[in-house]
Amino acid sequence: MGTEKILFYIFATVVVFGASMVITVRNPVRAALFLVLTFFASSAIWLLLEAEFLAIVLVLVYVGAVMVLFLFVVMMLDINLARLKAGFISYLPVGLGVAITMLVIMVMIVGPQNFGLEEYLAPVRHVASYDNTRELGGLLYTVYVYPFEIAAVILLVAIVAAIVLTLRRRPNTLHQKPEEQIAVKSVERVRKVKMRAEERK
Amino acid sequence: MFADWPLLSLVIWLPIFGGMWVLLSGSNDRAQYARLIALLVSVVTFLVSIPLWTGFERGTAAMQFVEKGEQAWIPAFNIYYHLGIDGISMPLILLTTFATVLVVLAGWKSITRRVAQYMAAFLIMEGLMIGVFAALDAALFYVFWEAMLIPMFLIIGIWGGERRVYATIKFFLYTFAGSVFMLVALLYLYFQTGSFSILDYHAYKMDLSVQILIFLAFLVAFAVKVPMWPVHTWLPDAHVEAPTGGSVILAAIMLKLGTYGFLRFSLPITPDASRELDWLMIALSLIAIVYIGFVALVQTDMKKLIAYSSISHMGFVTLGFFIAYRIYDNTGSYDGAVMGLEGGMVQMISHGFISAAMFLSIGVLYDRMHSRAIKDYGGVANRMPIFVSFMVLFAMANAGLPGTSGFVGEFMVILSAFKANFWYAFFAALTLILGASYTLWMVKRVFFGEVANDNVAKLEDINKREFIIMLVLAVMVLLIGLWPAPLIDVMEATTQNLLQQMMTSKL
Amino acid sequence: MQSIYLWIVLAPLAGSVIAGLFGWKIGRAASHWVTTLGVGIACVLSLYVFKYMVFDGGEPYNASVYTWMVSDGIRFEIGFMVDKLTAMMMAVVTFVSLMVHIYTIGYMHDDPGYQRFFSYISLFTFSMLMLVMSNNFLQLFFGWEAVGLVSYLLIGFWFKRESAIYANLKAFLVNRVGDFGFLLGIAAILMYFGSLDYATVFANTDSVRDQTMQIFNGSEWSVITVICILLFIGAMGKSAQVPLHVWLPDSMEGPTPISALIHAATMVTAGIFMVARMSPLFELSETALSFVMVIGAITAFFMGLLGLVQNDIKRVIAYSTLSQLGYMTVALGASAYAAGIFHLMTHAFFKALLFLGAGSVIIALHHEQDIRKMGNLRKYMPITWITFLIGTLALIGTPFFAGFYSKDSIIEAVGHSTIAGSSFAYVSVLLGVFITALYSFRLYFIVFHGEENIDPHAREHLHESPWVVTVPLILLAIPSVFIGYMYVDSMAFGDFFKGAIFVAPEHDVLGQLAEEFHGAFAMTLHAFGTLPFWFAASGVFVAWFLYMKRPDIPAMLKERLSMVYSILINKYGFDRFNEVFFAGGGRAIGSLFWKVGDQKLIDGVVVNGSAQTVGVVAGLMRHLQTGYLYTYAFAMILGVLVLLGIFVL
Amino acid sequence: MTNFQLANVTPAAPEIFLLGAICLVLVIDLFVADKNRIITYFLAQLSLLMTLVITLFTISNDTQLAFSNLFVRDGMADVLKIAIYLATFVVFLYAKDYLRDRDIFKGEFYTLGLFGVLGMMILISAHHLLTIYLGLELLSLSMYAMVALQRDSRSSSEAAMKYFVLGAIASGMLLYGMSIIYGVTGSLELANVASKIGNQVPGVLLSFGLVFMIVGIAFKLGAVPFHMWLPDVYQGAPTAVTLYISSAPKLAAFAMMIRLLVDGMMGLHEHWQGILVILAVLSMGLGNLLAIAQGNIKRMLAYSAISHVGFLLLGVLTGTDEGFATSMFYTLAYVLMSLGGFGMVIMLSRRGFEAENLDDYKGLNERSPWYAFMMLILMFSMAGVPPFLGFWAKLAVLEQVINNGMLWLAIVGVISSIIGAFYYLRIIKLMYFDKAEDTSPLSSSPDMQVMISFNSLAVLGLGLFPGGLMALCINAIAG
Amino acid sequence: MIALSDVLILGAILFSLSVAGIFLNRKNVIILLMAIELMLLAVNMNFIAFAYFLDDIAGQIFVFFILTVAAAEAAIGLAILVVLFRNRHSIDVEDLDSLKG
Repeated sequence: MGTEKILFYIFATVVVFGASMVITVRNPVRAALFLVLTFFASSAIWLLLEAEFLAIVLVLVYVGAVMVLFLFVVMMLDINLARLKAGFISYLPVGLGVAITMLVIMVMIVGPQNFGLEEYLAPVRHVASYDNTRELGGLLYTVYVYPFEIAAVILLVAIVAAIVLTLRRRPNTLHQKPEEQIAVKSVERVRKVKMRAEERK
Repeated sequence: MFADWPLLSLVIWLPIFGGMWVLLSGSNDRAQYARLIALLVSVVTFLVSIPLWTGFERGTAAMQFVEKGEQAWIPAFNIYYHLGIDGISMPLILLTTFATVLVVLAGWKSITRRVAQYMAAFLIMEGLMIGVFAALDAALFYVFWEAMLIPMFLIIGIWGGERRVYATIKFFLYTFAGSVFMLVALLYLYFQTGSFSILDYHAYKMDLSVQILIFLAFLVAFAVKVPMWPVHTWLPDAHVEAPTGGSVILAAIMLKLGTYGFLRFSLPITPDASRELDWLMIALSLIAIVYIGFVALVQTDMKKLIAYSSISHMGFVTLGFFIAYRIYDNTGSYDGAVMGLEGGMVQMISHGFISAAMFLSIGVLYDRMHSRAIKDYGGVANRMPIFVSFMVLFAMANAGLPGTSGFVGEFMVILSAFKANFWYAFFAALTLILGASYTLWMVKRVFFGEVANDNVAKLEDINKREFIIMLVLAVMVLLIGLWPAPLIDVMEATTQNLLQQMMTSKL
Repeated sequence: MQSIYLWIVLAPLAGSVIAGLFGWKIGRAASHWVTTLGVGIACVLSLYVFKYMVFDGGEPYNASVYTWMVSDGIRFEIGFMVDKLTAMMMAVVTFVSLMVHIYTIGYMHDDPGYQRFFSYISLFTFSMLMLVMSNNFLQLFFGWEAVGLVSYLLIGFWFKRESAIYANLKAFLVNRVGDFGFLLGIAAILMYFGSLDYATVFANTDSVRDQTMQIFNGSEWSVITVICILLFIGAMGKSAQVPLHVWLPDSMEGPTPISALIHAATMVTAGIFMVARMSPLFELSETALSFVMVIGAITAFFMGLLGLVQNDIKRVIAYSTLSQLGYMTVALGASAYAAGIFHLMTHAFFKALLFLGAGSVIIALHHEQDIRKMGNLRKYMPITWITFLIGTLALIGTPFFAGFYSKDSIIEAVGHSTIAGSSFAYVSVLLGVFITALYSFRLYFIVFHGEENIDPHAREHLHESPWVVTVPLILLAIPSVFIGYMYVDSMAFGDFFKGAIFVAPEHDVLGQLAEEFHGAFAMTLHAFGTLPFWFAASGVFVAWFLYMKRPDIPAMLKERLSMVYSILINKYGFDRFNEVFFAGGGRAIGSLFWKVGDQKLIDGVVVNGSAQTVGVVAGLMRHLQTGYLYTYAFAMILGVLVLLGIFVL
Repeated sequence: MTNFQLANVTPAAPEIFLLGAICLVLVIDLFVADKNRIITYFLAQLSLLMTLVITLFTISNDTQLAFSNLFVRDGMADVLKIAIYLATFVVFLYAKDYLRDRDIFKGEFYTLGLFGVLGMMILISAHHLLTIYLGLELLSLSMYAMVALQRDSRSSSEAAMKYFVLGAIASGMLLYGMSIIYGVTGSLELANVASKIGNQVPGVLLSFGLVFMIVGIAFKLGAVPFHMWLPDVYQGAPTAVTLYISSAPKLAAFAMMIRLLVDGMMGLHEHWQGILVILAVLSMGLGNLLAIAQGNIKRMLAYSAISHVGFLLLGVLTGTDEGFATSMFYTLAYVLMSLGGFGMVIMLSRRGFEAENLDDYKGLNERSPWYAFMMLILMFSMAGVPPFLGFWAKLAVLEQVINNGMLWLAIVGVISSIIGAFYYLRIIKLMYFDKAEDTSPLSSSPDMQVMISFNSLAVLGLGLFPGGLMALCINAIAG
Repeated sequence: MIALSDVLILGAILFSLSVAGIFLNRKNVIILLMAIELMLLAVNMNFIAFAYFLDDIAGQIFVFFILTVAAAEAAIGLAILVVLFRNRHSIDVEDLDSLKG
């Protein structure tokens, strides 16, 4: 058993542990943090699998952006945590049963008899000069330019959607309209009133 | 002179487009306008259909007035717009055009709500029904066959009686359920022959087991339509709730579609299965005649009674169609089989007139009394002598009195059935007693006796319009009864040919 | 000749159509004129035909008028076959019909349905002529049913009367039972002879006589026997033989003229005529003949008995008609077709006479039919009285009167017959003679003699009927007296019906009798020494004794023999049995089929049941869609698992 | 980095144009005041029409690949795309008044809708698992947002959430399946996948991946048991959005199925046929059954959609070109009918009143015979009664099923359609046989009236002359 | 050496855990969203493993796009969540039951 394998098992254990905690902890903030842990461990495994760029992206994008977003929303929404875990135990057997059945079936397929080392020899490691990021970048902007553009559109949609769903102007909130403030002219604001002087008594 | 005209298309599409015209042009405040257009359209259609009779070449079994598009209607399925008639379908087409005129007249006054829609529904249905009779392409046939349900569904549902919704949905689902199995059978045949041409199906050879499956699929569709016991229970409900015109069309034409289907599909396409399963058909026919006869006896609703009587009479039709093989088994020859077939066909036509007449008569009463219950009547003859004279004639025809059309078909079928088996004829002939019992018992309770109540006392005899309807029907009933030869002449060659097809094994 | 025949049938039809369709317009007088004229033409022409056939020795006529239809290679035609049998029937029918037309002018004078009535009886004449003149079974059946229809219409002529419309329905339905058999018989004929033409059928009897058919599994029946019995069932219905007789007494609900015309003289004899016409077939089956004879004998005797207890003047005569029809049937069974037909003819005249006489009494008493409210009418209505007496004498078989010759021939013939049941029949007809005399003279004495029990109100207006009524009575009385004497020679014992009626040599009882026959006069003289005469005489005497001399005895008998009386007054329970068993049973079966079969099983269980099942299942299934996300997710995962389980593992 | 050529982008011209147009609309919409939002509407419609025109120009007879084989343009793509433009055009038209009445007449509806169209186009033209995934996500994300568009509606946000979660699970499964297929075949390009399947052994691995991928397809189509989102979303979403969801995306889902199963995994036909049989039977049965129990017309139509999906699967599972063509025909027919059906719901609705309950259709014939008749056409067509288009669709797929020796499946189909007929009839019953409770006259803009009449009459007209459309589908699949 | 099956089994475990999470979690929609992220992670794990063992970078490209889309998806999911919360003041899964039947 080589180092790689040991490392893999360690990280895999962390991944599994983290994932289990994500779905079982009571507090969503903690769940998010465990998810971060899971991602970290996963990114380590990815490094083992020579996906350096993606491992970094995973940490950057997920941990850095998505999880923050999650946490932000969790914080923003005033959720009553007391109610959150009630009844969890009663569904556990069924849930576990389904999950384990699923797992058993999947392992029977993806297990060593189909994907073991006999079937799939571990590839030769790339030489040190191999640059995963360059490799990916080269493909992304040439062969995969079409999906790349689509991904851009998807992000655009996400922006539009997020805005249209969450942006709202409450009708009775007080907010400034700078453009109107700037654009005023004196004639619109100042009214000259001509008054007759009071007669002296 | 009409030989080159697309007469069949004309009689199909004239009423359909006429119906559209009525639908679009008549609103409720212009009811009279709608009626007039409808009458015009129906009369013109009838006139156009007459050359089909006069120009019909007797003595040949070939399809006539054939219209077939150069190009397929739906090339993907090899479906053609293919029309043609023979001695089986031609009289039925005339019956349809004829009955529609009567129906338009019959609804003249009694329909006051949504007149344009009512008339349009009937006209469109007329075209569709003729389409069924004229189609020589199975897919085209099926389209007409199913499309016809729509106007009927609406007619019963909109202008019907109290339980109209139950009745009309039952009607629709029953018939729809039946016909989808036919669709499966047709698709199977298409798969086998690569064509939807009915005539191709006639020539196509099949194994017995396949034939039996196809036969059963057809049977479900046609038996529901005829209707045969035990899939008949939609009919009494539909009839009772339908407006008069709806009942007339149902009884006079729609039921014939089922028996027509047997002639056009079941017998020639699956002759061996017909031979194999003729016991079933005969048993069901006899059950229809006897069982339903008894059921009709105890009805308290006039329309229901006539509806049941229709089922019973249609039993003769199916009996006549399916005894051929037994005749052969019994006597060793097919002599008499043609008479059975023709008897069934004459019964179809005759029942068209008689049931139309009966339902129209009951409609005349219903218009005045708004009741169909026998117990609400009594002594109508005191107030409506002319009407009752007609009614008694029609009742007698319904009871199969010689000299009326009702006799001819029954007579031929009984004569033919005797050749197959004494007991077939015995049970079939029971209708002489049963038919007279239920019909005349009703006549007695409704028309004779002292004036039963104040409502009856206020009745007025039929008006000119009703008189003309009755008179025309009476003439037809008597004409066929006294001289059926012309009618049978047109059928003879086709029937002989049909028998040939039935006799020829396809195994 | 064809045009003459056509005129004979079409003239009454035309009269009927005109009176029926346009009667409301042309008025009452025109209606009776046009119909009477039509029937008159038919009568005159019929008499001419009769003369042509009988005296001029004209050839029988057999030709078709038009082809009704051709199906399956078989021609069904409408045509005429006129021979002496037909000619005689035509003459009788048209003559009686004419009399009835004339009579009706008086009888129905005040009735609102005057035109309708004339239309009906003319239509009846037409139908009856079509029946007797037919040359094939189809047309025979046409006429058969057509006369049934007219009978239906006429019995229910007064459609307001509950009893009348009950009676006409009953009459039609009972007749339909007969027609049921008749139609099957026709079907059998077509099957075995391949034609419905009389001539063809009769010509081919040899090829069929030995054929058998199976009706029940395992038992072979002679085809001819089956055919004959089926046909005779038809005759039983029309000619009111037991047990299909029940309609005839009730049919007296109709106006009296039609009782005379239809239910006594003509229509009811159609069955007799038909069997005689079919003699070439019947002769081939002794079984059938025995059957015919026994049925006839039962009818002749037992129906006569019922006449004894009736108090309705028309019903007494109706039962007498039943009984006389039984005589005719017995004659047929004994192969004495000629005697049967002969009796048919004489009976037509005197029974029509009796009915019309009874009708005369009834209108005179303002539609009173109960004989207990009559009495001593001879004082008021001499012509009616005399003619009625003549009719009665003819009926009981008084020598020199018409009925004597025909009835005596029948009794003699039955006596000579050797087929099974003939001895029973002989006893029946002999006793029947006594019974006939008894009830006939009971009626006569009570109505025309005895003490007056007439409603005082009615008596004020009591007088002899007008001439339109009495003239037919007189005209009918004449043949009632003479016709038997005139024709016994040729009809009963001669070869009058040669060619029309076929008798197998071994059955030829009349032939044997003919050898002992030495003319009508000798026969008459001989009669005074025979049993029938003394039976009749004693019947008359008993009637006189019981109803003139000691009117208390019948009342006493009624009490002493209350059981017998109640059986008789209930007509042996036939009506009740039919009412309960057939009518009630039919309705019960109908209800069962309808309520249980159609509504409960088919509609309830199958149709609505499946619809409800679908509805219920749908209602249950929709709860699967809980609305909870995890259920949905669970369903998806489960779906994946199942698919994996099926398609991967 | 080899054989990369960007020059060949003409086949993708419609997509490119539409993207540009969307951006333009998006930007212009920013400067349009609420009361002038109609401008956005017109621009969106214009974009669609222009895209249509461009698509017509790009049509050619042969199959064209572009973008390094990630993109394919063929007959099916052309037909489906055009159908999608038209369907979306109609959706926008129907939706206009509805949105305005509910104060959600926003530019985003149109931009998101157009993004969805773009997603569908990508999906249809996908020739690579990646493009399939991206197209699907583009479409899905747009639709999630659209469902939630009516922000103050409890039910629409609930629907959006359910849709989102389940959709994400489904795409997760799809991805898992893709990953397995990728692992087994070593390629993501459909043509390569197909060729590998032909000569590679491990069938069980392939079908393992296949099952997961089919979940994705089935979810998108709404086939039982992956249909659970569908009734809730149809009901909860604003009707305008339901209209959108129920129409064009079905075409895209169909295309996705064809791309994946036929273009990519035809070699596994025997495997996926069995799966589709199960899905089809369950969908037809359960869809029709549950539709009966509904009182909300949108929900009823949702279940009806499920049953139609069952039917359209029948054609595909035969695995023949004719079968695919008939399924395509069925899908087109369904989209046309669905547009009409939900269009009628929109038409009967008005400010403050959603014509969602079946009872709202009572007596429509008295209120407006013409539109009652239009609805009648649609309902009978959905029930599969001739002479309407829906009948031919059913006939075609049944014929294919029988042709391939699966008679029993055809019988299951017809029996389920008998059950199905009942609830369509119930609508007609309400419209024609019952008295109106609400007698207010129908109010809708003329363009809507014309379009909905045209829509229904098209169902009738194509029912009378279905040959053209059928030939079109056959050519599209074959060519 | 790390075997392909090891990584795939890890993916399978992650996948199953996420499935269990979706099913078990009945109170908090956010956890559902996280479970979905886990599912995508499982898929990514698969792709990367295959990419590594097939020595084909296309798998990594795919993961790149999955990550991108997942981010967009998360944004929209959270946006919907916010809308939901505003409407209902709850993100309890069991409260999402007004549409059913």
